[in-house]
Amino acid sequence: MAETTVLGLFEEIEQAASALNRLRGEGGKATEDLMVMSSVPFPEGVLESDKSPIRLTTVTAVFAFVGIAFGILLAGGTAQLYLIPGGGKPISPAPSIGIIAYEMMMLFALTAAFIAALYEMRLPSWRSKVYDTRISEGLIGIAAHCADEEQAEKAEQLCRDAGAADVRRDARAFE
Amino acid sequence: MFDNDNILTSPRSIALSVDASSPLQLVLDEPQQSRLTKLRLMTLICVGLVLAAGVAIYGYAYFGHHRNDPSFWHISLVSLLFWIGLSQGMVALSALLRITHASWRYPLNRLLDIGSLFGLWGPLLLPVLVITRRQIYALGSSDYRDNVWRLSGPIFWDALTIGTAFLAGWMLLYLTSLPDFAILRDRAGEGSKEKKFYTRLAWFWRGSEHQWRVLRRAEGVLVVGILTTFVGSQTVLGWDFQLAAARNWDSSIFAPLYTLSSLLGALALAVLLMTIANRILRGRGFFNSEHYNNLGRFMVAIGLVWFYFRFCDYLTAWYGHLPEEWLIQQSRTSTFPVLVLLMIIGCFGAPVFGNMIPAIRKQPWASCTISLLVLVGLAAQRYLDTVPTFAPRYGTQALLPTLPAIVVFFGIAAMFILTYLLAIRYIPIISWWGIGKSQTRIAQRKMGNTIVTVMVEDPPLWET
Amino acid sequence: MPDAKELAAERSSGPSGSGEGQLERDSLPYSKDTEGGRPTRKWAMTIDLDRCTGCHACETACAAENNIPVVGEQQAHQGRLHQWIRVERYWEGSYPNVKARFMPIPCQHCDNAPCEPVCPVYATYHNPEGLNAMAYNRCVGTRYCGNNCPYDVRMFNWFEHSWDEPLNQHLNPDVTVREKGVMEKCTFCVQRIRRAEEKSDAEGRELEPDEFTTACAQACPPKAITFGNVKDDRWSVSKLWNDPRRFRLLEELGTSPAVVYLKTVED
Amino acid sequence: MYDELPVPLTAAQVNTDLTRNITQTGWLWWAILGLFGSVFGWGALVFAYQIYNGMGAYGNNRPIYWALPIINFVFWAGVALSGTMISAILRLLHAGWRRSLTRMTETLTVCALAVAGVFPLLHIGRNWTFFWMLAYPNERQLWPNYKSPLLWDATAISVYLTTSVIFWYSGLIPDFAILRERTQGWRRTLYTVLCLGWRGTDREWRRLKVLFGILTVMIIPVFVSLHTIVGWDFGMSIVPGWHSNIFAPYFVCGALYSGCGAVLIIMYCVRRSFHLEQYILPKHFDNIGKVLFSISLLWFYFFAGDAWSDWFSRDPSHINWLYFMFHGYKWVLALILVFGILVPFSMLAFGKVRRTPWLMLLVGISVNIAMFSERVTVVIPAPSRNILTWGNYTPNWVGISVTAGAIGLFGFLYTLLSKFIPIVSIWEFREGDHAEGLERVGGGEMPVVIREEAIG
Repeated sequence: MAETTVLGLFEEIEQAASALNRLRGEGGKATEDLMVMSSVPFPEGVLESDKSPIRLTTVTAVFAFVGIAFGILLAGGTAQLYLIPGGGKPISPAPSIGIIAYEMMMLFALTAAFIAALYEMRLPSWRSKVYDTRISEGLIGIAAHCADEEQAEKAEQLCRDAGAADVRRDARAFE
Repeated sequence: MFDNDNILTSPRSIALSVDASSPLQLVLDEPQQSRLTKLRLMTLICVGLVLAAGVAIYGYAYFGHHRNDPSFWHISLVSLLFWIGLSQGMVALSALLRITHASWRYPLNRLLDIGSLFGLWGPLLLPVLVITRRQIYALGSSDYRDNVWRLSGPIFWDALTIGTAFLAGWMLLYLTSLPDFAILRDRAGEGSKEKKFYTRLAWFWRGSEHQWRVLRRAEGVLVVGILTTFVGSQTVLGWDFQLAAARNWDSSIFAPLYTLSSLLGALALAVLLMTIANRILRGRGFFNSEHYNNLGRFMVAIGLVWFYFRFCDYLTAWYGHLPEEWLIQQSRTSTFPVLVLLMIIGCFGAPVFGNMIPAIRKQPWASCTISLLVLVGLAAQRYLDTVPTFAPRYGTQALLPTLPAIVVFFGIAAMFILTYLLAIRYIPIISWWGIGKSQTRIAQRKMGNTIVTVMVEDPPLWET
Repeated sequence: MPDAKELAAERSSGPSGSGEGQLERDSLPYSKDTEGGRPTRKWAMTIDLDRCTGCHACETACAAENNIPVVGEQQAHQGRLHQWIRVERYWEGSYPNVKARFMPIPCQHCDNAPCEPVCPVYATYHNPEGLNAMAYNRCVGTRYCGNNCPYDVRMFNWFEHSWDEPLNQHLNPDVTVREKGVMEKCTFCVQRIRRAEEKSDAEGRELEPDEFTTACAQACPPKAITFGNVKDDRWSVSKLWNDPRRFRLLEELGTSPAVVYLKTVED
Repeated sequence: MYDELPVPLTAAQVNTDLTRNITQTGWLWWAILGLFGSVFGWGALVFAYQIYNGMGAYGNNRPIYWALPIINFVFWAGVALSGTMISAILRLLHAGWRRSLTRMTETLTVCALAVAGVFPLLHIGRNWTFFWMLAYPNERQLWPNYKSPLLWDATAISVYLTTSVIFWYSGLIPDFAILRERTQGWRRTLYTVLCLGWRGTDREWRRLKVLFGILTVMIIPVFVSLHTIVGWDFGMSIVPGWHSNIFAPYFVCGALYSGCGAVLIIMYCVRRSFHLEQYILPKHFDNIGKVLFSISLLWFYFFAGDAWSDWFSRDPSHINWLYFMFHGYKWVLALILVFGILVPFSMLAFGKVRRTPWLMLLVGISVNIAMFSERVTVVIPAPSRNILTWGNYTPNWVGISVTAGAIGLFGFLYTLLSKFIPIVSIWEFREGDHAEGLERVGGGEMPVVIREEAIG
């Protein structure tokens, strides 16, 4: 029996939450085998199965420092490569280095945050995966990754019990 | 979508939580003689300091031989302006929290509003410090002596705008205290002095719908008025400098910078007051980490803008390199390097980088340390913006504060503390009705797998 | 009680403030032509206003020497006149006791030139000999330097210029003809400086005092303009440089110009 | 007193309504695109004429080196500022009503910034050498001069453009996923690629929220720095009237002011053209009106403070330009006072006016007329009365054409983009839908909202 995914579609938040809890409890599903899909975000903790750590803030902070270093090299360092005096000002004056370092800090930090977020979301990924177009129309999807037929049937049953509008199987990649 | 149980908490449950019959009783909810003694001792010390400052001003300088000692007069003016700025900033901060509907503002408002009472000292002090000394306003040029009372001079605008700002603050303090005075009135024993006193203060406040509506409308008007007069008075304080003939004070950024600095100081004071209030009102939990968190974040923002204004000031002088501008920047850093460092750490480093980390800004003691640094930084800024201009004329030695000047400095600080100590005897330091109001507006609801906080959306203050 | 102006003056001349001695950048770095780390040359100019008659010969000589385009009446009226040196005329007093005052203004070759740091591409910079140099090829035409020059001596090539026959045959081959869209200004006749240097190098000797001069100085009938190396005491410019009548234009801006004016002596 | 809540809409209805601008194209859209396109085309032709002839085509002269292109640059950079401000600051303040406005204002930023970015290239004398200002060494190993405020400016614009596109695109990903399901043919392919395979898993949403937290907090200093540096372009010079340390915050305020005005215009136009009356409510106009009102006060504070300080000091070298502005530019000044102060103050003070969209459109236009005039008075009078040389500048047909071309380019870009993106953020709107509700309290129903988690 091939691996399959049971996808329960719910209309109400509370139904989805109960299905999620049941799959976790009675279904004995591990966190990484469950997935909530929705077209809108919910307040933190309302419907969550993902527990993986988010390191975006760290990445942003690290790249902010990289940006500062880059800015200092760009504004101060390049001027030292070819010394051209002007206006009675130092070759690499601190205020202008500061300004460029600030801009570069922002550029690096924000770009890094964006790229790191995509990386952590595992996007872009254009492979066909478990999904249902009705999710984008407002249904909440609870996907349970099942190793065998027995598990799948149990998961289907749990979803139906929780009040799913529809339950179906999806053989496409889970993650 | 939400559960149907009512969001409204009954006012009775709030009334029950207020178990004291006088503001001081609320402060000392357990009958502890030692704390009462401590408070009295503090009051005495403050009174002593204020008196010493008065003696210093009159004895040492006014009737003594130091009428022309710049170091003495500058420090007193600097410290007076510092506290005026802070006390107005506190009221403005309170108004700002009201106008933005900050849901956590309620316990804080009264603490901040009381700050405006400091303005009562103004009429006593300002004439002594300003008018008797031609040098003070003249800033070294006696030609300005006659300008003091000219209607078109900044010093007159000072009196006008600072006065108005304080007046607005007092009105807000009194009006928003009315419902609390009424509670005190009703709780005081029949025929007692308190009964009489609070009957006078609270008039016929009954909490009728009409009265509440009028109060709310008045609050709205006053809040807008306070913000306007606050900006106005701080701007005029900045103009005192920027419009002076001394070219190196001709910095158009002083007005917004002073406005902002006052707000920064008010935030620092709010943190300190909150911590003290929390210690006194043990176990009541009026102030929690959310307050520290929010004030800290606010401080980060204001600290950044402070740096922004300062940097603009510096950068324009540095890039343009016009001697008369650049020299003042240089003389600041070369004559008072320690003060410059204190200013930058206090107004920028500590509030921004300290408060940027949530774990630090949520810690009361860390937050208080930062706030103290902020106050030191602001005092350094006042000194740096006022005094180095004299450096070429008087030399550094003449500008270093003397002992009586330091007494005056602490005397004026003691005035501020004394204002508070006296005020909390008669005014509830936490707005009871405010707390009640906040409790009727926020509720917890279950949603999915978590509990969310639900709030009633307030209509804007001016639309009631 | 001194007023603000006096205070500023007092401060800038006081020992504590960074007065003239400090603002003037005596020790310019990165010079190839140095002696013990100090440049041996600083090109400077003195203009004796007492001698200036306002004849505009300097303008004409400059235009001929430096291939300065003639823009025509229409353009000149619109403020696009090209003059690397201009003779400003000021009227003093009222009729009938009117006095005309003339002041030739070339580029002041400031040591703290406000035009230099603002150029995003280093098209204008300070050379070790104290010249405020302009690299036409590098100029992209942001015109920031023109804005920031308090003396308004920077000319922008608003249009492509042409020289009618036979004037195109009269162009100075030593001087670049500037394209439209670049900034230009007085160079202290850098081509003459270089030619003199090459000549002296070829003959294996030092530059002689007053060996050459700029076109404007050469053309000035009353010899109001003196040009030369102010680092060498033998040049006439060095003798005039510290004349008691000296002042510099817009001195309060702290630009430290290399052009010194000598005041008119009143009767 | 409370705003009437909109009738709850179903998710499908919201999806249909908010993708209609993409799925249905009428002749009017083509007409508007053509109109803006031809105006832009004319501007582009005039630009070609300018390249051929030289910068003198604008009628600049010696003391007035900068004119209409720089005025336009400052103006459009200002318009670009508020778009992100509305969505970032309102997000930071947890203002629930932002949800309908974020997308259209972010798009406004992206388009206006693109227009602003064109002008420095257009303004330089040798346009074809613009790349010399980029950060790379030339064949002689010479890098650009980072001491120049113009290069700070170039850096700030590129940083702001990059980050605001990131900000805009991050919000678009979930909406592209919805569009992927709702479109056919080449559009489906396009959106499939653009949505990067978004499925809306909680892993993705959690990251997106954190990402938005970071972007929101950090993009505010970026946009402040942009206009600060635009202000420094002037403030760093020693031209009397420009050399002012208040220019940076003053320019930021001015930019927010004109930008909020532009937001009003965009709100009205989008609402009318895409029939979004259910999504952009009078409440939104009301709130933006209040924001505009407070910014107008702030702007007036800086505007007056700047001139005031120069005027009071009576320093002769500092005041010639001011006299010139009060005399030669009195009509421009009058435009500022009437359209920038009188009209907005008198109209925005009334709740009824703030709730009437077409009146708010007028306010938006009025503010932008005033702010354009304000940029004129900033850029022109000061150098016209420089210390030694005085001059005058009169705009000619080239400058006016290019100014019109800028409006054309902006309109063209915005019209074009509005055909490819949901102009109201679908997911944000629907998120707001389930964060609001009514509760019975005593005798009335009160709107309540879920408090958002703090950002940062």
